[in-house]
Amino acid sequence: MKKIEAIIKPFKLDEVKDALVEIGIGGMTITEVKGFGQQKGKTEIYRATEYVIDFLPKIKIETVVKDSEVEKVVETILKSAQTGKVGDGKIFIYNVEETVRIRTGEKGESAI
Amino acid sequence: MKKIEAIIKPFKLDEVKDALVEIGIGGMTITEVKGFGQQKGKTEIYRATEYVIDFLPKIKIETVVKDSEVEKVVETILKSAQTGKVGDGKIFIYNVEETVRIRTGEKGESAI
Amino acid sequence: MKKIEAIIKPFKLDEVKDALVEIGIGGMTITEVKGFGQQKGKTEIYRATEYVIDFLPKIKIETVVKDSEVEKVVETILKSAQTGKVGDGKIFIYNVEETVRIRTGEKGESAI
Amino acid sequence: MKTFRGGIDMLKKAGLGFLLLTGSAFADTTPKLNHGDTAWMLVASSFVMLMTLPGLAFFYGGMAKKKDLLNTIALSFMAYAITSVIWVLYAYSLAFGKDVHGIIGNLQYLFMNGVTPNSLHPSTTVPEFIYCGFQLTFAAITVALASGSIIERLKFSAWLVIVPLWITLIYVPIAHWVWGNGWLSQLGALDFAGGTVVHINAGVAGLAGALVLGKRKNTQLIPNNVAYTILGAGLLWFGWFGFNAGSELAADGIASSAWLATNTATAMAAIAWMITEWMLHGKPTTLGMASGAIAGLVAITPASGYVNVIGSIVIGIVAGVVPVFTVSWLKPKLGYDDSLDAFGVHGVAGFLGAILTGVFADPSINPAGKGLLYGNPHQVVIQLIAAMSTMTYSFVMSLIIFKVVDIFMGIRVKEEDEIEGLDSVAHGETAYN
Amino acid sequence: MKTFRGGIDMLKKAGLGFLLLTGSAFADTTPKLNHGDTAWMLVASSFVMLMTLPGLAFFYGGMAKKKDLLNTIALSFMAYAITSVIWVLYAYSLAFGKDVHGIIGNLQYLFMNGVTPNSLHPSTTVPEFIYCGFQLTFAAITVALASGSIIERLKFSAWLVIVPLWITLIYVPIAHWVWGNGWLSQLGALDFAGGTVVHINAGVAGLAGALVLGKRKNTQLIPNNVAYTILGAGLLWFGWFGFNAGSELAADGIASSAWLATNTATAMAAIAWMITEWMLHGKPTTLGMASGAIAGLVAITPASGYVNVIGSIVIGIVAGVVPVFTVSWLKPKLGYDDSLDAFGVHGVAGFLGAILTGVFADPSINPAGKGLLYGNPHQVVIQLIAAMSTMTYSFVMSLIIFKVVDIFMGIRVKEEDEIEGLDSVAHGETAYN
Amino acid sequence: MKTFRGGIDMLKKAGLGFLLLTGSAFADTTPKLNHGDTAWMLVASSFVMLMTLPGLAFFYGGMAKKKDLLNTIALSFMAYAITSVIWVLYAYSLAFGKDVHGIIGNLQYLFMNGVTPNSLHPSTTVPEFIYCGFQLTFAAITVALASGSIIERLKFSAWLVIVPLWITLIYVPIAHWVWGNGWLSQLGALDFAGGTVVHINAGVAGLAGALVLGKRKNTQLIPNNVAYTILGAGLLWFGWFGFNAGSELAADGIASSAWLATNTATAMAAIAWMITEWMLHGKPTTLGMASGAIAGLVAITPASGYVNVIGSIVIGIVAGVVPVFTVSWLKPKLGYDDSLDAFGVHGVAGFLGAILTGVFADPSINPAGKGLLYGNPHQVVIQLIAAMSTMTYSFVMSLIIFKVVDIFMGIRVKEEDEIEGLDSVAHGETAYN
Ligand SMILES: Nc1ncnc2c1ncn2[C@@H]1O[C@H](COP(=O)(O)OP(=O)(O)O)[C@@H](O)[C@H]1O
Ligand SMILES: Nc1ncnc2c1ncn2[C@@H]1O[C@H](COP(=O)(O)OP(=O)(O)O)[C@@H](O)[C@H]1O
Ligand SMILES: Nc1ncnc2c1ncn2[C@@H]1O[C@H](COP(=O)(O)OP(=O)(O)O)[C@@H](O)[C@H]1O
Repeated sequence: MKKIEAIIKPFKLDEVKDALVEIGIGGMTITEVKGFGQQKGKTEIYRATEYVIDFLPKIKIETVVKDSEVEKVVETILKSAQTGKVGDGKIFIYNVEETVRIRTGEKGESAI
Repeated sequence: MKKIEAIIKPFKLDEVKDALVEIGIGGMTITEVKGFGQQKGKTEIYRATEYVIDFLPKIKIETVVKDSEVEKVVETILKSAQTGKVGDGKIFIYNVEETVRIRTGEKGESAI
Repeated sequence: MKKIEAIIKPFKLDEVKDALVEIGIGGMTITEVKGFGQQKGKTEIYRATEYVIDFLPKIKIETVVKDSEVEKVVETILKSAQTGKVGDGKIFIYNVEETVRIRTGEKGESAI
Repeated sequence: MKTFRGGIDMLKKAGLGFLLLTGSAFADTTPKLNHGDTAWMLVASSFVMLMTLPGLAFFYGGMAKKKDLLNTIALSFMAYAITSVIWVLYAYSLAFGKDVHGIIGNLQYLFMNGVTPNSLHPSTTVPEFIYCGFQLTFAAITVALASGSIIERLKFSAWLVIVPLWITLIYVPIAHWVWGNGWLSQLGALDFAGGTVVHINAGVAGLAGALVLGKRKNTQLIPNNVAYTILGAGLLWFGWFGFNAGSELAADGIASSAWLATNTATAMAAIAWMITEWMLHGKPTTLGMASGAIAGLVAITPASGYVNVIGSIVIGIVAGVVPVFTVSWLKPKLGYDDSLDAFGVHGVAGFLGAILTGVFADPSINPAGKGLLYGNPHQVVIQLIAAMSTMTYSFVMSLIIFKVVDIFMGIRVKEEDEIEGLDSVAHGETAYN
Repeated sequence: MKTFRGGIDMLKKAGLGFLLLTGSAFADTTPKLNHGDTAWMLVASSFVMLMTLPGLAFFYGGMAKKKDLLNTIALSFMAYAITSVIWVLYAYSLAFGKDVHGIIGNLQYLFMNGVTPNSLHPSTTVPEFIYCGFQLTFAAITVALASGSIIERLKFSAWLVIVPLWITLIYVPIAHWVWGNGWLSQLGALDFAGGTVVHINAGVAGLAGALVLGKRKNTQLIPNNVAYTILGAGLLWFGWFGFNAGSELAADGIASSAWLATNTATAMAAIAWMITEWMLHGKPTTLGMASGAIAGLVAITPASGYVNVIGSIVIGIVAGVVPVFTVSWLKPKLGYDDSLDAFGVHGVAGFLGAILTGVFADPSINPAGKGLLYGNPHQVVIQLIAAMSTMTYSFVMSLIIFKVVDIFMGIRVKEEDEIEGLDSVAHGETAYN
Repeated sequence: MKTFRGGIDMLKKAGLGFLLLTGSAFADTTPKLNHGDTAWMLVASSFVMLMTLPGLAFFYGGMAKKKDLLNTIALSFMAYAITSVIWVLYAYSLAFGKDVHGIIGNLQYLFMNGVTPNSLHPSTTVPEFIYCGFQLTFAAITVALASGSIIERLKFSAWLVIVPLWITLIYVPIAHWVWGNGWLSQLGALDFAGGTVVHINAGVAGLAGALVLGKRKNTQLIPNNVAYTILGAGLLWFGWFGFNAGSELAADGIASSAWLATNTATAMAAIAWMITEWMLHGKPTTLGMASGAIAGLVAITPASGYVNVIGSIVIGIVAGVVPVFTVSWLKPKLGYDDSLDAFGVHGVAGFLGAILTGVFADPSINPAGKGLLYGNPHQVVIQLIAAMSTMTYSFVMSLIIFKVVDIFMGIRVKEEDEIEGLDSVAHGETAYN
C-alpha cells in the first residue's frame, strides 16, 4: 500500500475530489496547510503599509491506496489539479506498512 | 521506529489520548483534518436549502514509537477509538528512518 | 528523496524558515498542530477555575529533499529551532518513493 | 414617515397637555422645537446609522464566504459613506426640496444652503438638520440592502459608481414621490417607515443587479460565521426601532405603538420562519430565525404606525412564511442568483407588508390610515399601485444603471478573482489572520 | 420600576419648571404625555431589547463550546421572540392589568385591547404602549438569563415549551407582586429595576433546570470565543442603562442618579472580581472582568435608583467578590452543573443586591427608599422577605415545570448528540465555516 | 462641550416655544430640568460608554495579533473601569469643581458630596449626575485611546497604575482648563467635543508611552480579525453621535447640526483614506476605510458644533489624507513603534481638527464660534496655542509618568512573554478555543 500525498491549490479541491471519487477512490483525508515554494508570496496592505505573506494557503490531500492503483491516482490528480501556473503543488508518494480499519479491526488492503 | 497515524472521530480524542498515556506513550502530535470515506457526509440547512457537506471533521493522531511497541499501540487505539459505527477511521503505519530531539540533538530511539 | 518533518515551537517558525531558505531549500509545507509530550501543558483560568490544557500549539514543517541534503537540513533546523527548553520538538525522517510536480508532471528529484 | 398632515398634528406634537392648559392663549400655530422629539430624532437617526454599519454589514458579512467577508462589508460601508456625502450636497434637496410637478424636489437645500440650527423641518417640531440626517440614513441603507443580491462577484470599483447613480436616479425620486409631497403621497399611499421606498426598492434593484451580473461560479450559501449574521440581525432589530418608531418624527403615542408593532411582528416572523423550515427540512435553524426576524422587520415597516398588535402578528406570520418559499423554491426554479436574498427577503416581504398595510391599518391607532378591515377596501388598491409603480420604476432603472456601468467599466470580476476571493483580490486583505 | 407614588411625583415629571410658572392655573392633575420622558422610554426599551439579542446571546455564546455556540444563541433568541408574542397577547395583562387580590392582574389588556396611542400608563407621563414594550423586554431577558444554567444538553424543542410556561406561571405573577401593585409592593419591598423579579428569579430557575437536567458529560468551561463574551458584556453594560435608569420611567434626576450608580457599581465589581481571581489563581482574566461587570450590574439593579455613589461602590465590591466563590468553590462542592453560572452570578449577585438595597437606600437620593444606614433597619427584613419568597416560589415552580416537561417530552438530548454538539444536531448548522 | 454662555442660552434650551407663550410671566431665570435634554444626555452618555467597551476594545482588538487580542481588549476595559471609580471619588470634582486660579477644580464634589437628583449642572438644563456621567465617559475613552500605541508589550499591572495617575495628573487638569472654566476656556479656545482634551491628549500620551517602551520584537501589523476592527469602527461612529451632538448638552438645533457635521466628515474621511491608499498601494482596503472614518470622527470632534457641511467635508478630506502619511511614512522614518497609531491617527487628526475649527467655525451655525473664513483669523492662533500647550503638557507629563512607573515596577514584559503572547502570559486565557 502507498500513501499519495498531494499539496494543491485550495480552489482545486472540489475538482480533485470529484475526479478521485470517479475513479473509485474510497477515502481520503484533507488538511489545511500553508506552503512556501517558487510561487511568490502575496502582498497584503494594512494601514498603508505593504506586507509580503510568505506562506500561501494550500490543501494537503492524503489517500492510501493499493500499489496497483498508484499510477491511476497520480494521473487523476495531475489532470484535475493542474492550472499550469507556478504553485500548482506537488505529489509525494510514501510506502505504507500496514493499514487497520478501526471500526472492524480489519488489516491490509481490505482495510483501505 | 514506526510512525502510527490514526484518523479518529474528534470526540474520541480524549479517550484515545488517555489510553495511550496509560500504556506509556511519551508523545504525540495531533492535527484537525477533514475526512471523506464510506461515512456519508452530513446535511446542513441554510436559508431553507439543504447542502451536503462531504468532508467531516476528524482528528489525526501521529505518534512515533519503537518497533517493539507498535502492536500494543495499535491495540490500544483500536480499543479506545472504536464505536463500531461507520466512520471510526483508520490506522496507517509508516517506517521512520531517523528521529532527532531538537532540544538535545539526541538521535534514534532515545529521541522519541 | 527524504521527507524531513520537524515539530517546532510556533514562534521559531520564522527563524527556521529563514535558515532553510538560506541553505537553499526550495519548498516546504507547514501545518498548525498540537503536541503532547514531556513539556507540561499550560494552565488556563476560566471563571476562577484552573484547567490544564494538555495539547500545546506546535508547528509542523515538512520539506522533501534530496538524500544528499538531509544532514545539512537537519543541522539547520536543529540550530535554528533550539531553545534548550523542554518542548523544542522533534525531527522525523521518512523515505519518499516518488515526487511529482503537478504543474509540469516532472518526476523525481527535479520535481522537488 | 409623515408628510404634511395639517396643523392639528403638529399641535399634538408640541405637547398636548400644554395645549389644554394654555388653550386660549395659544394663538401662534407655528410649531416650535420640541426637545423631547428632537432627542428622539437624534437617537433614531443614530440607530438607523447603526443598522447599516455594523448591522447590515455583519448580517450580510456573516453569510458571505470566508474569502469574501471583507468585500461584503465594504459594499455596505461605502454605500453608507458615499450616500452620506452626496446627500448633504444635493440629494437631500432633490428629495425633500419644494416639490416640482410631483416628480422631484428643487435645489433649495443644495449644500444645505440656508439651513441653520433654528430651521425646523416644515410641519414637525424637530430641526431640519436632524430630519436631513434621519432621511440620509434611510437612503444609505436602501442601497446597501441591494448589495446583498450581488456579492461575491461584483467589481468593487463599479459599486463606487453605481451607488451615487442609484441614489440620484432611483432613490431620490421615489423618496420624493412618497415622502416629499410627490404624486404617490397625493394618491394616499400609506408607507409609515419605508416599505416601498426602502425595501421593495432595494429588493428589485438587487434582482436587477443579479440578472445583469449573472450567476456566481459557486452559488452555494456557505456562511463563514453564522454568529456574525445573528449579531447583525440583533443590531438591525435594535436599530429598526429608530427606523420605524422614529418615522413618527415625534416621541409620542404613535411612536410607542410603532415600537410595539415592530417588535411583535419581528418576533412572530422569526418564529414563523423557524417553524416553516422545521416542517420542510426537519430542523429549526438559527440562520432561519435571523432571516425571519429581518423579513418581519421589513414587512412591518410600512405598517408600523398604523396597525394594532393583532395586525402585527398576522403580518409577522405572513412575512415569516412566504419568503421561505421565494428563497428556497422560486429562486432555484427561476435560476437568478440573488446571493443573500435581498430580493427574496426584502423585496418580497416589503411587497407583502405594503399590501397588508392596506388591509390592517387601524384608524384607532392612527387616524391617518384606514384599511380594508376597517371598511376601506380602496386602500389596498392604492397600496398595490404604489408598490407596483415603485417596483417597475426601480427595476427598469436599475437594469439600465447596471447595464450602462457594465458597458463602460465592467461590473463583474474575473473568474479567477471570484475563485480566489474578493477580500484578497480587491482589497489586499484577509479577514482572519 | 415605579409603582404608584401619588400625584406629586407625576407632576414633577410633567415638568417642574412648567408647574412653577403656571402654578395656580394648574387644576387638572391627570398626568400628560411628556415627550422627553417618552423619548427616553422608547430608547430605554430598545436598549433592553439589545441586552438579550445580541447582548446576552453573545455573552453566553462566547462561553459555550464551539459546537454549541449557535444553540446557546438560539435559546436567548427564542426566549425573546416567544415572550414578545405572548406578552402582547395576554401576559402583559396578567402582570399589569388591574390587581386581583394582590396575586395577579386581570384581563383588561388582553390583546392590548382598548389601548390606543393616547393611553398613558397610569401615574406616568408615558404611553401605555411603550410601558408595555419596556416591561416586555424585562420578561424576555429574565427567561433568557435562566438558559445560562442549562446549555449544552437541553433539548431545543423543550425550551420552546418551557419559555411560555415559565413566563406565564412564574414571571408574570412575580412581576405583578412587585411592580403591579401586588402583595410585595404593598409590603414596601424596594426593587428599583428588577433585582428580585429578574435576577434572583432567573438564577434560581436556572438552578432548578440544571438540577433536573443533571450534569453534562464534559462540564469544563471551554469558551469558544472570549471576545464574544466581552462584546456581549459591553452591550449588556450599555443596555443596562436603559434597564436601570429607564426604570424611573422618566428622564429626570433620579434616572441620572441611577445611571451613575449603575456605572460605578459595575466598574467596581469588574475590578473586584479581577483582583480576587488574581489573588486566588495568579492571573487577572478578561473573562473575570466581564463576569465581574455583569455581577455588578445585577447587584446594583434593585438599588440603582436608591443609593448614592458610595453605596454603589460597596455594592460593586461585594458583587465582584462573593460570586467568585460561588462559581469556583460552591458549585464544584455541591456538584450541580450550572453551565454558565446563571445561578452562581445572577442569582447570588441578585440576592446580595436585594439585601444591600435595604442597607444603602439613601432618602436624599430617592425619598421612596430609606435603608438601614439611614435609620430604617426594618427595610432589610422586608428585602429578605421579598427575596426569599421570590426564591422559593420561583425555585419550586421551576422544578415543577422542568419536571413536567421532562415527563411529557424529555428535556435532555441524547448523549451522542451532546458529544457531537447541538449546533449540528439541533439546527443542522456550523457556526464557523 | 459648552461652558457658561449666559442666560439666553439656557432659556432657549428650556423650550423656546414655551417662552414665547408665557413670555412676560417668566421672571425666574434659573434653568429648569428639561426632560428632553435629560433624555438626550442619558442616551449620549450611554453612547460614549459604548465607544470604549466594546467599541474601541474591538477596533483595537481586531488589529492586535491573535495572541494579544484579549490583552488589548483588557487595556480598554480597565481604562474604563478604573476611571469610572476614581471619577466619582475625586476626579470629577478636580476637573469640574469650582475653579481655583484657572488651574484645577476644588473638592466640592468629592464622593459626589452634596449632589442630589435635584441638582442641575450650572447653566444647563440637565442633572449634575448625568453631566458627571457624561464627562466620565470622555475621561475613560481618552486614556483607553492612548493604549493603542503601546499594546503587545506593556505589562498589564503597570497599566493599572498608569491609568489613575494619568487621569489625575494629565486628563483632569486639561479638562478643567478647556471645559471647567480654566485658562484655555478664558482664552476663547473652541473645542466643541474634545479634539484637544481627548484626541491630541491621547495621541501624544500614546507616543510618549511608545517611546519609553521601545519597539516590539515584531512591529508588523497583523490584524487577527479585520471584521472586529470594522465592528468597532461602526460602534465608534454610532457612539460618536453621543460624543459630539451630546456635547451640546441639549437636544436642539446645534446638536442636530453637530450630528450631521459628524456624519459628513466621517464619511468623507473614510472615502478619502480609501482613495489615498488606493493611489499609493493599488488597493482600497477595508481597514483603510475604517481608519479613515476614525480619523474623520477625531478631526470633526472639536469642530462639530461650529461648522457647516462644507466645512465638514473639507475637514473630512484633510483627516482622511494626512494620517495615511503619518502612519506609513513618518512612523517608519522616525522609527517609534506606535503599535495601532494612536498618535498617527488620533493625535494627528485631532491636531488638524483643532486648527481647522479655527478656520471653518461658522457663526451662522453657532454664534459662539467665528473662524478665519468668517473674518476672524485670530481664532486660528488661539487654536494653535490651545493645541500646542496641551500637546506639550501631555507629552512631557506622560513621559514622566511612564518613566517613573518603569523605574518602580517595570512597564515592559519579558521578551519571551511578548513572543508567547500576552493573552496567555498575562491573563491565562486564549481568545479562540
Ligand atoms: N520540497 C518541498 N517539500 C514539501 N512541500 C513542498 C516542497 N516544495 C513545494 N512544496 C509545496 O508545494 C507548494 C507549491 O510549490 P511551488 O514551488 O510554489 O510551485 P510548483 O508546485 O509550481 O513548483 C508549496 O507552496 C509547498 O506547499
Ligand atoms: N484510503 C484512505 N486514505 C486516507 N484516509 C482515509 C482513507 N479511507 C478513509 N480515510 C479516513 O478515514 C475516515 C473514516 O473512513 P470511512 O470510510 O468513512 O469509515 P470507516 O473508517 O468506518 O471505514 C475518513 O473520513 C478519512 O478521513
Ligand atoms: N513520539 C512522538 N511522536 C510524535 N510526536 C511527538 C512525539 N514525542 C513528541 N512529539 C511532539 O514533539 C513535541 C515536543 O515534545 P516534548 O516531549 O514535549 O519535548 P522535547 O521535544 O523537548 O522532548 C510534542 O509537543 C509533540 O508535538
